Amino acid sequence: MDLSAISPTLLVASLMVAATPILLAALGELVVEKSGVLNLGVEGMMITGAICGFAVAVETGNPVVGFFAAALGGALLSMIFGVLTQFFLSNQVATGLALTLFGLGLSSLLGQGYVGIKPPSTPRLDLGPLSDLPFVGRVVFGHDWVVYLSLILCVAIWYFLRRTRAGLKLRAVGESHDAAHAMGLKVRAIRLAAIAFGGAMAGLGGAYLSLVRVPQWTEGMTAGAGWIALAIVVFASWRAGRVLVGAYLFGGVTVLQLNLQAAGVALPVEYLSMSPYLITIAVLVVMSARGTRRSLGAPADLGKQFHAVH
Amino acid sequence: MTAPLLSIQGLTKAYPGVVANDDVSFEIGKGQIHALLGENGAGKSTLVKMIYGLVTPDSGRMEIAGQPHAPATPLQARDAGVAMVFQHFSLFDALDVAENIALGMTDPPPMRDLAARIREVSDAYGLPLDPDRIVGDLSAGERQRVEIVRCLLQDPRLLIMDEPTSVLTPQEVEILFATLRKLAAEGTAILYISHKLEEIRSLCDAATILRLGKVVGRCDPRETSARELAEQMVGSTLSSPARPAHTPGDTLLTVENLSLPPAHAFGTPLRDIQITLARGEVLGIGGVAGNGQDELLAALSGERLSPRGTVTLDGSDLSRAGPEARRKAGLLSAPEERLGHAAAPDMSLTENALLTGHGRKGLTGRGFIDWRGAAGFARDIIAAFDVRTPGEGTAARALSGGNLQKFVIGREVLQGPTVLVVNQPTWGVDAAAAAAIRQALLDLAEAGAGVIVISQDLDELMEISDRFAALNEGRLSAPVPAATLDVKRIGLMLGGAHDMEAAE
Amino acid sequence: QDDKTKVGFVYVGPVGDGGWTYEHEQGRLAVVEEYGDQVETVFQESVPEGADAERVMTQMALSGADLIFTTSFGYMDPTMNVAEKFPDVKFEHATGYKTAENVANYSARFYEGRAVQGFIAGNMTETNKIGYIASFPIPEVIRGINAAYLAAKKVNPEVEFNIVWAFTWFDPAKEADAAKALIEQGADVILQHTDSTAPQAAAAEASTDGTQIITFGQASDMSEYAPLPRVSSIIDNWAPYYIERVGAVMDGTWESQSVWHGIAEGMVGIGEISDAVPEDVKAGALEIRDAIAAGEMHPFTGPINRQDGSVWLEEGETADDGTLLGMDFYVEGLTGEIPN
Amino acid sequence: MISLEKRPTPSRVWTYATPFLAVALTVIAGGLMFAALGKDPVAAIRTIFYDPLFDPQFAAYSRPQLLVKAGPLILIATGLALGFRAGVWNIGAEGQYIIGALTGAAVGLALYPADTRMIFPLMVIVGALGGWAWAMIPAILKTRFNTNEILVSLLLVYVAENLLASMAVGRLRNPEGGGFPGSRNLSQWDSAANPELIANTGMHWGVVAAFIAVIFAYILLNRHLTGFHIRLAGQAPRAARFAGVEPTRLVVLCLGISGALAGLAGIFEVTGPAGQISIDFNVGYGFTAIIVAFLGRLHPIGIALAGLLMALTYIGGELASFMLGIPAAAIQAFQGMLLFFLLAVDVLTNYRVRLGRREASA
Ligand SMILES: Nc1ncnc2c1ncn2[C@@H]1O[C@H](COP(=O)(O)OP(=O)(O)OP(=O)(O)O)[C@@H](O)[C@H]1O
Ligand SMILES: Nc1ncnc2c1ncn2[C@@H]1O[C@H](COP(=O)(O)OP(=O)(O)OP(=O)(O)O)[C@@H](O)[C@H]1O
Ligand SMILES: [Mg+2]
Ligand SMILES: [Mg+2]
Repeated sequence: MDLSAISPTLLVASLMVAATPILLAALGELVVEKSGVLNLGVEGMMITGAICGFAVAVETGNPVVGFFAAALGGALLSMIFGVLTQFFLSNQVATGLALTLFGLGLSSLLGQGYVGIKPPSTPRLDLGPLSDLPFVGRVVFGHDWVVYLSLILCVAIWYFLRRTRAGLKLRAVGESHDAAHAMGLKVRAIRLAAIAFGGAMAGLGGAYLSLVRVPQWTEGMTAGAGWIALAIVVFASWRAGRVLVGAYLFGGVTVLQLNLQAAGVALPVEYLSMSPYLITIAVLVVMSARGTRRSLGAPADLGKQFHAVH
Repeated sequence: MTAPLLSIQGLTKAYPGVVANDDVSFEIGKGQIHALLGENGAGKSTLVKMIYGLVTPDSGRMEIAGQPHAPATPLQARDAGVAMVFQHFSLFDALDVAENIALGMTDPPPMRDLAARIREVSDAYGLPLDPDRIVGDLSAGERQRVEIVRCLLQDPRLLIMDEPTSVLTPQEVEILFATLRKLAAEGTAILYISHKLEEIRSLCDAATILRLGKVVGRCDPRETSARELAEQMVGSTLSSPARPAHTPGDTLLTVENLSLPPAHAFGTPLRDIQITLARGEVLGIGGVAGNGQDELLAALSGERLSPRGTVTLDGSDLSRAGPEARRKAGLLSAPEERLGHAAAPDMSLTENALLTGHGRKGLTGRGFIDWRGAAGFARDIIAAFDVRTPGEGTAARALSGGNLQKFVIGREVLQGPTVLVVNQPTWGVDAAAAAAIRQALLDLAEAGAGVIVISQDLDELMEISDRFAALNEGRLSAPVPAATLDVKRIGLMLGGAHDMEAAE
Repeated sequence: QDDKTKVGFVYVGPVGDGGWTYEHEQGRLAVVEEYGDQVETVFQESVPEGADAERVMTQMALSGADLIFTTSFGYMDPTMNVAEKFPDVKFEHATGYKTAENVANYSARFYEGRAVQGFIAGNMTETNKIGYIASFPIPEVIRGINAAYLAAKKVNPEVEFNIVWAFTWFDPAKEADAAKALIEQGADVILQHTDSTAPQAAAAEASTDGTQIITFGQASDMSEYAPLPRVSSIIDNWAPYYIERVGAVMDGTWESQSVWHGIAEGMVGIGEISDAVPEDVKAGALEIRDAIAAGEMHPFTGPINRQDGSVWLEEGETADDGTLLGMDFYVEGLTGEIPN
Repeated sequence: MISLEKRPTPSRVWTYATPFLAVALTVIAGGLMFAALGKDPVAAIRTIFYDPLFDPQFAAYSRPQLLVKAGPLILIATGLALGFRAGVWNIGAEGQYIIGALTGAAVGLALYPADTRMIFPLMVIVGALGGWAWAMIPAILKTRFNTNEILVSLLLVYVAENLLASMAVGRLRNPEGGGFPGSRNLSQWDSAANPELIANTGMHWGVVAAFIAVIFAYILLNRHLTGFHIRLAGQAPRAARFAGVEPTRLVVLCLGISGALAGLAGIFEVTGPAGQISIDFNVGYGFTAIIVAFLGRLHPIGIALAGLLMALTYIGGELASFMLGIPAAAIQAFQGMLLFFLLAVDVLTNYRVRLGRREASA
């Protein structure tokens, strides 16, 4: 066992990378849920984003275009969910699950020509001397642009929800769609927009997996990341800042357990691999034990169907 | 009357099975306070929703100050100078006052300016509000203020109020009326909907009466008696409930030192409640919404348990017994919220009859349900309480509010309770149905049961109670004989001055 | 129906997994190529082990298959069950140990390739730390670790293995994380016994001018990462075997057997050793490969002790297949414990 | 402009007609997809929906297999539906299924090679208890700490999968299996086997249990006060509390029943069709069952039919896959479409579609 072999700098740097896909997807889902919609199809949208981003990046040779396509792909897929739940008033839980099933199938169909290909690389941003600073250099200035984008989006979403009128409308719709409707807000349009945004973010998260974190395309490569993103939204009590904490915590535990193994720490491996889930449950319990619904922040109309009765 | 501000001609709106508004025409002048009257389902809300752009008329036309008015959305209506305080759903509990107000404005100023404006306008009209408070934490009166201030901030030409006073104390009503009169004096037209006819008589300059979607009369409410108004609404003559004199019997229910913490973040605690209820007695409990009515009902119905020895029926301690056990013992109740609390909206009347009736009516054997028996019980209720519905298989949500309320009260009354506790038995119910419900409660007391009526309708309480007590912030005043009360005194009691009064 | 020979393949993963199933699919394509119109092949991908596998095999047999390859260890009992019901259909089960009149089994001696990898790894590591991403603690994987370690240790006594058990065959993100964790802790060679190319990519990413990380392809060649970080690979090459066995069915000479083929028979291929490997090391590696192929060398030749220091193989003794097949211990020098 | 209008009561006709409409729509959309992939759409649809049932070559075998495949789906979905009706969201049935199989198998294997009739029933009981206990974790966390049961039950699936992997290569590994992962084959050990009860029918104890569960759930929901309370709690939670239903008891009851049924499905599967504990012996029944529950509209009879339909698409999909060379992914997407259409057309049951006059607020 050699714990000194674990470098905190590198650990933090790699947990940021490990957490970015779930951070992106969870931020998207946060916005969706804030609008009162529960979309359990994150996994399906992520994997669709993963293949769309991958394929387009390979075809164009440009990862930026790839990320764009991933967002578009995720958003388009999410519109199936949007139309079904908002216009056909289908059950959100079931529709979300079906979306995951469909997304997994669709992505492997789309991805048939892309197995074993190396995507164009998404380099770390070269921030000159800043990147050479000890610790901060690697942790703060040593990443690719998507990591920064995810952090900027986190702040932007916080700002949007808390400080802008559009964000206020979105929260209002999630809080009480009947009241929002009576105020003249377009409940469906707002929810559809939120769902599309959530799809785009999940798509970005998926593309980060296939273009940066792994990077390659393989069927089923999201391997449950979408579900973790969902858990993190609750974990975060529907707050953007805490989504960041949750995603980094989960990424951290995942990376740490592998580092502990690599360092030869004599802990039973199978229990180590359960640890991210067990720790997430433990934190969920602590958070919910403390709060009433209100301090938990769950939107009051989360998952409810809206049908204007006027 | 000056030139009409709003004029409506031949407005018609049909829903499947009902014509909610049938060729409705009337006018409101600048600065006029105009009442819209009608029994439940007469089409009042539908009419004002059309003015506010929430519902599009099938035919007919509207004009505001001579300009055609055909709003497709509330936004357009607001731009035309229309503001509205809703009967239901229009506040967001988890948002703060300023956010709630901003949501109802077309083009709100930045939040900081808005907060200042809220303070300014609310103080100017004597309706002080703190813009930073979370709406869910406000009392009913304060919530009402939020809605009104939201309208006032837009300098409306026409202000619509759909049943605004049901949740206010008489003093708060006075303040509201003063505000409305001031607005009217400044030239704002006000369209006012209420079932409280005395209020309308003291406030409004003109009234339009709807029945089954049609205009059936116009009058000056200041010159028409409440009884005449009601009879125009219903289309027949009304009889007041009979209340024969009686002497109270032995004590049935005692509540001693009942204190409970609030059940949820927006709840009210109960503080040291004392009640004794005698056989044959109707105890009226008044109070403004949000002062512990729901909590008191929950503590009596068994939805919330209380410390041992606090709730006793006929000598047996029920404090730790759940709703079913209390029913078995004879303590029955009917909560305020009809849909979703007293009844399950998507279930049939048969199922809703079973909901509370299965024990006392013997509708189950070893847990297995006797559906035939349940349907029979439902039919009995429908017949005895004149519930208008196609049959016992109809879903509860398909019933109109008044009919469902009759069903809910009937369901409890027909189980022959020892003590019945009802909350807001006639809330939002039209005059005829309300009279029937009150009569049923009086008959029950006459037959020897004890009845507790929790209500915000003081006229109702004065009419049917033997003794009256007031709830304020979870405290219950000592009961006083109803006969000795007048509105001023009740107002003071509701405002929390009952301690002072006791000293008087 | 017609007189075409119908051959079925049951795959555990999608043909697009780029690893295990992908290589079996290449074997099937080779059969088609070889026999053209004389054969008809069918396959079913992503078949879970257990009841679903049994049903897929049965349906294939019902559809008239003459020979069915079942390409995952977990198909063993289902294969035996179905074979019993269809005595006229031949079955070939990969990596198992049961046989019957109409069931053969076949497996590859990947550990031979591991020895070649170990040799290159031991020579090339500068930090003397070699990272190993293992999937599940089963004999196949443990054997590979031991073979690679012994070969590396022989040429570099200082060498140390850091093993991470991923508890998955296939989770690219996790494999990438494992590779990164190992590299961050100083490993400059990554060996993997999981199927995705994620570790290759992670290694490419982590390599800088100062430190070059090297890796080896697993299951398939992964040549898209050559010449660096991938310097060589172990390739599962099922084509020769599949062609041979289909031929045997066609000419009626098929018999049940149990084979464990290695480099010699071509079932285990050593992917091109890239120019990033110094000439002498490359030559040495090829020498080992050829010696193993010729039967002159066995990767497990004594003296070898078990991890606890007890003697496993005496000087000059080579391991018997029985022990190798059930290997559940580390050899001396490896640190850490095998889970369970 | 199209608008929807809530029906006073759900339409009887549409309740029965919508599944057919959905299948018809799926056939069209799926056919287009298959055609786009260059496959014969008619043959593909025929192979998926018709061949497993009526093709002379396959039907005799495939038809009983429908029961084998549908059995665990129906068993789990029936339990889940009770919870969903009550508003208790157990989406971790997959974990309870795994734990049921693990605990049941562990008890059996501990007694190996004893030869007594009692072993199988004992394993079944312990399997049900195992699933129940695993479901009690979210139940207790929910009732004690108000922790969201959706997430806890879901996260526990991953924990269960890790446990399964470690058991399959560790404690439960077959000592005579040459070190290979996986337990002894339980279906080949008479005392523990869950055999086909009537030859060539696919009927095994798990299928029997599924049908008993369906009948039990039907009676519970339609005839028993507890079932009434379950429905009540889901539709109107406050009314349920007013009626005297204890939410805590209901959460424990519903999670318990669904966990126990999932555990049962697990132990029946591992002693029968699957035969042994292996690293990933679970094939997602727990998740698919959620969809089955909704497709069956949370009604026991509906669930039985939905389970069979789902099984048909699996079995027919396999046939289509290897007979026609359609990628497994296309079959998965096809199933997804079927679900979407089934969910979408359900709106006709509860709403009337009105064409024409525009309403301000659609
Ligand atoms: N969205 C709708 N769909 C169908 N029918 C409706 C709808 N809205 C209202 N109605 C019907 O139209 C009629 C008028 O309803 P409205 O709400 O206008 O009555 P109201 O006069 O406001 O009654 P209340 O005094 O109870 O508030 C009623 O019969 C009601 O059932
Ligand atoms: N909600 C109910 N109200 C009245 N009777 C009922 C109810 N539910 C069931 N019953 C009675 O129980 C018997 C069996 O019910 P039924 O078979 O109609 O239920 P179901 O099959 O669940 O209905 P559905 O097919 O609509 O879901 C019927 O004779 C009916 O009278
Ligand atoms: Mg109304
Ligand atoms: Mg109204």
